[in-house]
Amino acid sequence: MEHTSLLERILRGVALTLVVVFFMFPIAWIFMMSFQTNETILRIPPQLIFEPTLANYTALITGKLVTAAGTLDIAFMRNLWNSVFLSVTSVAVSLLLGVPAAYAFARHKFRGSEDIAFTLLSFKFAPALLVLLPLTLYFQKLGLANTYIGLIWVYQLICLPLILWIVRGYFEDIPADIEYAYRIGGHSWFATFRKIALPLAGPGIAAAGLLAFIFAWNNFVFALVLASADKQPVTVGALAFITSSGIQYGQISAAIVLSITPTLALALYAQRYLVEGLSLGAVKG
Amino acid sequence: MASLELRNVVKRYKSQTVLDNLSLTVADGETLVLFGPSGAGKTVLLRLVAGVIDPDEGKILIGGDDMTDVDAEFRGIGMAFQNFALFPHMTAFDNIATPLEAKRSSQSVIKAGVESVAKLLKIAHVLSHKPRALSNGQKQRTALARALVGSPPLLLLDDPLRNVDAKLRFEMRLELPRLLADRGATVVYVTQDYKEAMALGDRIAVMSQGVIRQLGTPEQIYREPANIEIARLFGDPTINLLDVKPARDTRGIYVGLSNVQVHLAGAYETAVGRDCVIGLRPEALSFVEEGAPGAIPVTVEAETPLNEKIVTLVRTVRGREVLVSRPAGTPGRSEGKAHISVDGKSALLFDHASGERIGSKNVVILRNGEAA
Amino acid sequence: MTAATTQRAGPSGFRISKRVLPYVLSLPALLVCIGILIPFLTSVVYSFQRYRLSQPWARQFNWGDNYISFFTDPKFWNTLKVSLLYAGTTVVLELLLGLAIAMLLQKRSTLNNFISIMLLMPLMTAPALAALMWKLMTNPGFGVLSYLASLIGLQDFRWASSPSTALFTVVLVDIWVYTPFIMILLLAGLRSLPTQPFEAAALDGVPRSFVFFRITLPMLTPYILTATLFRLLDSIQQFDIIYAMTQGGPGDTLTVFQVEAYLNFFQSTNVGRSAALMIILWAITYFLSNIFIKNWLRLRERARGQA
Amino acid sequence: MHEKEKDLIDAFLRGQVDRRGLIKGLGAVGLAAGTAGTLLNLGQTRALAADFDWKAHKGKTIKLLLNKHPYADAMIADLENFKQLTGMNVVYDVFPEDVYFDKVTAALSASSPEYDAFMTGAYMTWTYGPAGWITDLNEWIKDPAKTNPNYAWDDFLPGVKNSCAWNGKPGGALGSDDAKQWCIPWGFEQNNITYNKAMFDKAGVTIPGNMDEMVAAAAKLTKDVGGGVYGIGVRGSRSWATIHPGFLSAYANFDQKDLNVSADGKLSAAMNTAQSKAFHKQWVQMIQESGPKDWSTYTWYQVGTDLGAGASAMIFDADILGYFMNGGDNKMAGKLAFASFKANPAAKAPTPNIWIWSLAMSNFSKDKDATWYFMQWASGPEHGLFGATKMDFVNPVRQSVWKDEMFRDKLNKSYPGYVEMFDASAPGASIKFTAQPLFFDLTTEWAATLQKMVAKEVPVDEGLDKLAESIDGQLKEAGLG
Repeated sequence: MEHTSLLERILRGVALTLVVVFFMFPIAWIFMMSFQTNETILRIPPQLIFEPTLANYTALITGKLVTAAGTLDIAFMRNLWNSVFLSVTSVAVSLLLGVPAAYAFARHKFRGSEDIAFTLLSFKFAPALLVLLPLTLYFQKLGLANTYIGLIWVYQLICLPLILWIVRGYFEDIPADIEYAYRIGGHSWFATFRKIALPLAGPGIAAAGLLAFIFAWNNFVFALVLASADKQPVTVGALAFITSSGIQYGQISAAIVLSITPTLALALYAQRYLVEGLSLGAVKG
Repeated sequence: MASLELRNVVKRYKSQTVLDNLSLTVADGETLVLFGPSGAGKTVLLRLVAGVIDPDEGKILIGGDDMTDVDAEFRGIGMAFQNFALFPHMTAFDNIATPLEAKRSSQSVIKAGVESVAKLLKIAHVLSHKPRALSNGQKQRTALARALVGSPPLLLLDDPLRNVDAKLRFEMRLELPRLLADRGATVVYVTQDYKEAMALGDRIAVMSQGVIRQLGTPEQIYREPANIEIARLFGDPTINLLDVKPARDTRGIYVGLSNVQVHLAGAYETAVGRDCVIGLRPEALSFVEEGAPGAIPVTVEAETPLNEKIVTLVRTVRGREVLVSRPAGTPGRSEGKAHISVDGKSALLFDHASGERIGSKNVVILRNGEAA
Repeated sequence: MTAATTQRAGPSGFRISKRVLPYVLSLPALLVCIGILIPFLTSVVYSFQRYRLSQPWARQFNWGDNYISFFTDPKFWNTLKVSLLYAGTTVVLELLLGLAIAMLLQKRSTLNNFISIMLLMPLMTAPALAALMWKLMTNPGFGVLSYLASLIGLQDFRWASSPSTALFTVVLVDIWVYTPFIMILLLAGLRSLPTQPFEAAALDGVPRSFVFFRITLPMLTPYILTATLFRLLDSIQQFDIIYAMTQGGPGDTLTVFQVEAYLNFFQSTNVGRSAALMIILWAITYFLSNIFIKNWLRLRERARGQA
Repeated sequence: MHEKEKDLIDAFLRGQVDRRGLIKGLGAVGLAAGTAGTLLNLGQTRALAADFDWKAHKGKTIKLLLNKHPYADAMIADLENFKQLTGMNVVYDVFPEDVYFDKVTAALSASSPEYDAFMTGAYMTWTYGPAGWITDLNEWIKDPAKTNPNYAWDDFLPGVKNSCAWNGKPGGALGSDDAKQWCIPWGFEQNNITYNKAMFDKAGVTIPGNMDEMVAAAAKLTKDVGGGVYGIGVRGSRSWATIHPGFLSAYANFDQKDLNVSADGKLSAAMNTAQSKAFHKQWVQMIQESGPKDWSTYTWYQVGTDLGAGASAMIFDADILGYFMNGGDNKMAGKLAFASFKANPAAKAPTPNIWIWSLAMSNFSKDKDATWYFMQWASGPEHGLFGATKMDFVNPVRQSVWKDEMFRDKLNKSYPGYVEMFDASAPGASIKFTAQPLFFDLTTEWAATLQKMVAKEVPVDEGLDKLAESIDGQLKEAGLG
């Protein structure tokens, strides 16, 4: 694989540059808009030169937004906190429930295992709208309406199937012999799961966890329908800048930047897991 | 005590029967080699014994105790895998230490145990490496060390030399018997290499298609293979197999080979007049001068040295190809016309239709799980 | 004391039977999801009712009427067509693009790792907000993309507002948001492939295209299937991007299932019809994922057979 | 109170600082806008307390569901006064406009008792009322024991008030004698012209007086202003919101209707008349020639943004949209002007269709009497005046507020033509739709048809015939036709 010609390397470089430009240009543009007000954002034709302002970030962080129709109170930081809390706990619960289940499906071909696995996946088919209305009714009866617990439960619809099926694939890719070797060495199934299966599938779990986190983070319809304003995530919060007196593009951009930041930090922190694949180099040759 | 006994074990995968009503006993301290082609069920058998898969029927006893429903970790077994199955996220030291950790040994005991077995296997200098930094030979020794370190009374070795290079395999083949004997453990050793089987086994069980075809000492398997298949698997170069129809004359039972009557020593009465296959080990054939008794005229086609032997491919007048082997340095012919003679006493006779050897004596044939 | 006797003392301690263990492991997850199944069944009941929130007195079972009416409704067939077209186009393009990017980034290096994380940023942008930004960027006056398009001669490119380019535009946004999802899964897959076959092929001088089609692709297929399956499930249920960009227009160009179901539910409050639409969508996804899972399992089985 | 704050408020009262400056200043010293408003309104509250037991529900808490809107902001700014007046507590959830009605539908369809009152549009009550989610407010309005004597129900603009009353029968006239008052109007929008005066001058265009002139003016503006500026901004997204502003206002001016109501109460489509077709042709032509290029994605926000940023020369949309664009950090702030619009040369006066932000009471409220206390205060004359003069509570629904000189002065000062526009069109302002439960189905389809016409996918005549046919089918299917 090392015998790449110069031409090929150039072509690869060009292709990668195009990819980066396509995916990063809008992000860069949003980033620049986050330092502008509508006055400079809405110019014809659009221009690169502007006088940067921190007003958008100030407004978001202090919770005061000055618009054409006066100063508005905004709860953006509260929304951001809700997003962090909901996503983190939902993914944590999903991992807690989904990883053992994924392990069971990968390692133990038991009666009905495929059916159960498919059923768990099929929750992903249900359009959120389909379950939401009846769910609101049931949640009210159960006292789960407008509670974080209820929301975290519903968020399992997003996180659990994803974690279950991706992690399952990783577990299946670990040669069974490695686990057998550990058990024969005198360790219980749980020790084997903890000391062998979990570390080896670690990158897969991290990747699935991050993806689940992103999807949980981006969701807004669940919280919107099931909870009151103080529990809304950042996705709903950012919509507050679409006001009747105009769309505050600068603030939305800043909101996007702020809302990407925690996820991005998480991804950068976990990057070596995310892009590593299984850490099985030695085993699989 | 760690004898091993399998009683009428059946294992199926979907509709396929992988082990068919198999019974087997391995005595305490004995090394049993499971030999057979891939897909014979050797590895499955090993895993059943180890307890990582469960039999559909039958019982597994270790040291006389029924272990059929006992989890792997309680069976007191050491196992080395063909693909080594090292834990890629642990150093060689930690890999080897895992069975000791399971016993909750103290750190000093673990350290001493690992280092002593590592020294024995000559991997003490790579203990701090992770598997990906080890050579194949070192991986193999690490895997072996891990199986040995806890001094398990029962050792299962699943073709541990398969994935290492020829030189190492040769070395290990010399080292292993001593190593295993020193441990005093009961060993079940799986291999596809007949030389390994011959070198290591107190007894060899030849398996194919989920059944033990023959169980015996290496000598027995070689001299008195139960069928054509086994005869062909043991021996290098492979045995010559020629279609014959034995007949009787005053001197006894003979077969005709290129118009030469070769008389056989053995109880082959039942074979007379039947379609048979004669098995002639290449070393049972030798070059003779023209006119010697029983000399068969042949044409030499090719000659190759093989280890300390020289193997000659010759063609009989009927056009059948035969391999002749002689120790290196002994006289022979490398081209042109020649004559060979057959040692009738060491010839093997098989039924053409069934492939079974005819006139078995001293041979233990196992079929359908019944020990003879 | 021999090792065997020490360890045999073990079974008396905490142990779960081998047969029960997998159920114990998978049941909590199942139970949590089953809770969601009840509202799902309620919705199935709704779909067999004439049920408009604004006409509560007319609520009654009409059995299959909601479904039957779809067959004669050209709008429904348009919805079906557009949904499948949208899902098919996005998934195929994202798969090809995601695979290509993953292969460009396959070699482990700090730069490649960094780029791959950066490329995840579109995925981290909530689709509804991403669509809003794209709407601004494609605005004929203020939009930077419209401006750039005009520089290369596309003076009058109408993006999401013209029936002929609306699908292209929303697909473009979908690709922008979701290709990183496929890319990251395939990158992880590519990097966990064993290296031996590739080294062997390189030594033997096997042509690269052969290596790609005969070694890389087959080995990567389980990952491709997982990624495709999840993308397909999301894509056929796409709402945020389409609704935020075009609300299903212009005309009926982009009235995919979720947009129709949303409008039927939240605006028309025609719960029966909305539920029936979504049940059909559910059935389609069920059918499609069944095919995927079957293939996935088969490939897994085969892969294990080889090992 | 700190000295700085006192000084600021005093300066405001002396007229040295305008309201926005005051609020900015107070914000700078750490005081919320709401608090500032409260301080100003304290005097008024004391006056309110006469002759009515405002403390009857002391200690109770009610919860509101609010849209993120200047009206809600004005109310929140004044809320402390209500709390003091009644001893009640009010909590509220504010949701972004983009998702607000989804939240309302979700909460009400689940019969959630969480919210006692909420903001709504009058159109929505055509669903909420028959669904049994909201309460007929006549019971409270007409009960002197429950409504304070200063409430002055007659003070509401009649067209607006009646537009919020419907007898629940499909096709039933709004404001009929048997009508139920589903909601109380709070603030409303008329659809008229807001234009960029400099651009009009540059292109030499005068304010259009009818549809023909508007088409011509828009075309001339597109051609002559330059810089990519287009002539007229109207909404075009695939939504009911495209139909109800300028489009329906002009349409109604030609005496055209959405639906016919037969003597026996059956509904049928009415938009395929010759006159309607002619109007549609003109409208479509206007968009094709002089509308925004990506018209079919245009909602309230795009129409407003373009006007505020100077991308469009005029809009035919809500007057308060123009009002907002004339302020804030908009490029065109202070450069916009307002005019009423009469599409039909033969018509006597403008007939704008209106959007009414209203307050409705949830049927699931656990204490409706207490909720009504809040509602009558929030829609009362004092708060109306406070909102209109101190906050951006335009357009107020009370005639008394419109007569307030301070309010008129404020408008005249910064919003040229606004008061005249209002005075000219308010008498004819009302909801021009036929009240019926399929409102959203039919208007969405209407908008989709318009999009097809503008994209030239279907000729106007044929499109309208198809639309009428489809609507008749749906009406029949729903048991209305």
